[in-house]
Amino acid sequence: MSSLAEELTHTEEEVVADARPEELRLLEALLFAAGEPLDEKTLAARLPSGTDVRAALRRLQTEYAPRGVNLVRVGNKWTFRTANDLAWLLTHEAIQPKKLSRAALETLAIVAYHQPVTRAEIEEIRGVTAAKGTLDVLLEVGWIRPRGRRKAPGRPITYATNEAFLSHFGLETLLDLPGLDELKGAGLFDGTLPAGFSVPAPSDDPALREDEDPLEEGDLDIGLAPRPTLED
Amino acid sequence: MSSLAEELTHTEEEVVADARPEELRLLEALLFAAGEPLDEKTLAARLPSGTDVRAALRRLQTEYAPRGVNLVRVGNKWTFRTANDLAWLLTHEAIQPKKLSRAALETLAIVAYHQPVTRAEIEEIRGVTAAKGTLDVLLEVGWIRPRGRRKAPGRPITYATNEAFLSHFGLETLLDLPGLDELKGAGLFDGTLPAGFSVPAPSDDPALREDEDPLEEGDLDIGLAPRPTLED
Amino acid sequence: MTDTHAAQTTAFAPDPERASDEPALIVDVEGFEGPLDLLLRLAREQKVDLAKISILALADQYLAFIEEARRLRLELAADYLVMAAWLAYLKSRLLLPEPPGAIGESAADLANALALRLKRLEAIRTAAKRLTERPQLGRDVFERGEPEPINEIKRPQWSATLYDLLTAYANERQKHALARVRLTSRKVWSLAEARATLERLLQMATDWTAIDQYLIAYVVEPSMRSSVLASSLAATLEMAREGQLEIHQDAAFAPVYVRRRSEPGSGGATS
Repeated sequence: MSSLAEELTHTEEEVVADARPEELRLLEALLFAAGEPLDEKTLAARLPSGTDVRAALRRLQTEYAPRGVNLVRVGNKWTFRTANDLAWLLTHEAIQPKKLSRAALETLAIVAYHQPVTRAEIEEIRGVTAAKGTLDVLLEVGWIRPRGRRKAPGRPITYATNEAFLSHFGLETLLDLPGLDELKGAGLFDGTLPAGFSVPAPSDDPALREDEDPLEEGDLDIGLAPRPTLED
Repeated sequence: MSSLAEELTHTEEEVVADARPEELRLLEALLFAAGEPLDEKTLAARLPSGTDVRAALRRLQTEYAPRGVNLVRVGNKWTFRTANDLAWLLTHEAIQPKKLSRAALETLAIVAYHQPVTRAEIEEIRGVTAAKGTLDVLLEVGWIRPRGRRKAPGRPITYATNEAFLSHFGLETLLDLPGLDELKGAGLFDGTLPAGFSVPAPSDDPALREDEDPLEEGDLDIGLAPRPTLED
Repeated sequence: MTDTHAAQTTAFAPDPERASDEPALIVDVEGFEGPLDLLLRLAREQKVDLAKISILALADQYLAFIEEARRLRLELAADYLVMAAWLAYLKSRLLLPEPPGAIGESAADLANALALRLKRLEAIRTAAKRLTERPQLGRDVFERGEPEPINEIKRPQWSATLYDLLTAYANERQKHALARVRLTSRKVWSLAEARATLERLLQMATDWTAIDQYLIAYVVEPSMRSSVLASSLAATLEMAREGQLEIHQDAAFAPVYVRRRSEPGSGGATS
């Protein structure tokens, strides 16, 4: 077998698979079995003396470059890693069925009917003051979105439902949400409602209301916001 | 990529890098990344649908055969391993193996070559009546498993090797057990053994033999048993 | 260390005169993995092919070994002693001519069976040896030292039906529709406010007027209604007592009518 250095100076045509130097086999075995990246000194100590480790590493790197596993340098150490473009392959999505808590469901329903609605307004309707956690859950689930800020002291954020919400509940538009009469008809209200009780008819109109300002830059970064990927 | 890279990925099949199917990249990435052997079903689930996994595995196996890392089959699973001839290189990676007593090793061999086999049959072959301890050792090491009950007085448990055994000794199947042909050829499994004991070949076919009953509930709780992660 | 190290004794029990504190010398037999192993060892000492071994000679050697062990008061496991008994029997069978018309296996059959057992044990030992000579995982061949685990991303799939949603909404609204009356009634319309309002209103109305009409015109928030009614009624009664206005109600729970009293002092309340 010709020396590695010589071989690398040869034209490519002369290199055939059978002539693959033994040190490449050794190197790949060492790097494969190692529990951590190895530096050239360590590799040199384990390989037969006289091996041009640097040249062998370069050649191995070139060999593996088009493969699903690449030889990469991390600091001054070397290791095999899955090719960057295949990271998706090592990701496995497991569907985990989950039920919304009752509080989240109630809050979602209020956002749906009363949108655009602020957290304080939700709390007023629900009569509890813990809407933040459930709003965060709903933002994460990806069924609601912050849509503006109310022109009011504190400029609270207004929330609305989104496309994913409509899609999940099989609604074409928010107008498909049943009104009071339909809810009564479905037996969901038992008839002892106070006079003047009403159920709002929410609108899909994305235009901000008169009492709303647009969201400001940064509003979507404060953890209130859904992951951009969840909303599609 | 330079033509050098193409050159280096040549195999005896005259495949150039550009023509190397993407599924080989995916396969090698999956198998390299995994810490344990993967079965074809698992691989198929991660690869583009319609991929001929078996063919791709065979091709990858051929590609890697001359290398320092080989693709090997263990039972019905596949994994990359360092080449058999490179043990000398990797001594620093070697872990102190569990030292099996001669009795345990002999018992293991009897289970491997005669499976499915009962404790009484093991004792008969070894000529000693204390196989329980060594069976317990082997169960603990995790190379054998109880697999059924012999349809015979006392309904003794039958033992077989498992996938960890194949994996540890680098066997594709039980038919790769060394010297199996000679043992069979010598007729040593015939004649003096109880009826139903002489078998054409050891088999880990999960289907129970005619003279076996399934294990019962509770059989796996008696401390003898490995976790019920039986073969799949 | 071995399977055979059991401190049992059987028919070949040690000399009863042996002192009980005398240690059992079991060292010599510990090297053997049972009587078959011992037989194999002895056979190997004959340095002949197992197929050609003389079972008779082997039996003699085995029995001699056991005799020696007993003489030395070595404690032997039952397995060895059972084998000794069997070999003694076999030996006697082999030495005596077969009785004519004997049933069962001949002595030669028994000897062959023993030879076969020895061969089988030998074969399994060879197999065990070859098995351990194979490249073993973690000793000779190695898995990936630094596996890259599959990232399991648990994507929650939320299950909620439109019915769940509507039920939650209706329950919530219904519950608080009632609760709110209590809640907001605490936001009372004070008597002073009620009185000031009434005084202003009564400037405008000289004829009998249902109190509700004034108030509904003034108080748009429906939830305040009961508070407004209560406070204004109290204010009305107070003002009537002071002689500023007159009150008229046709029946209990019927609308309450009030009017400014034109002549102070002559008013009365009907209720």
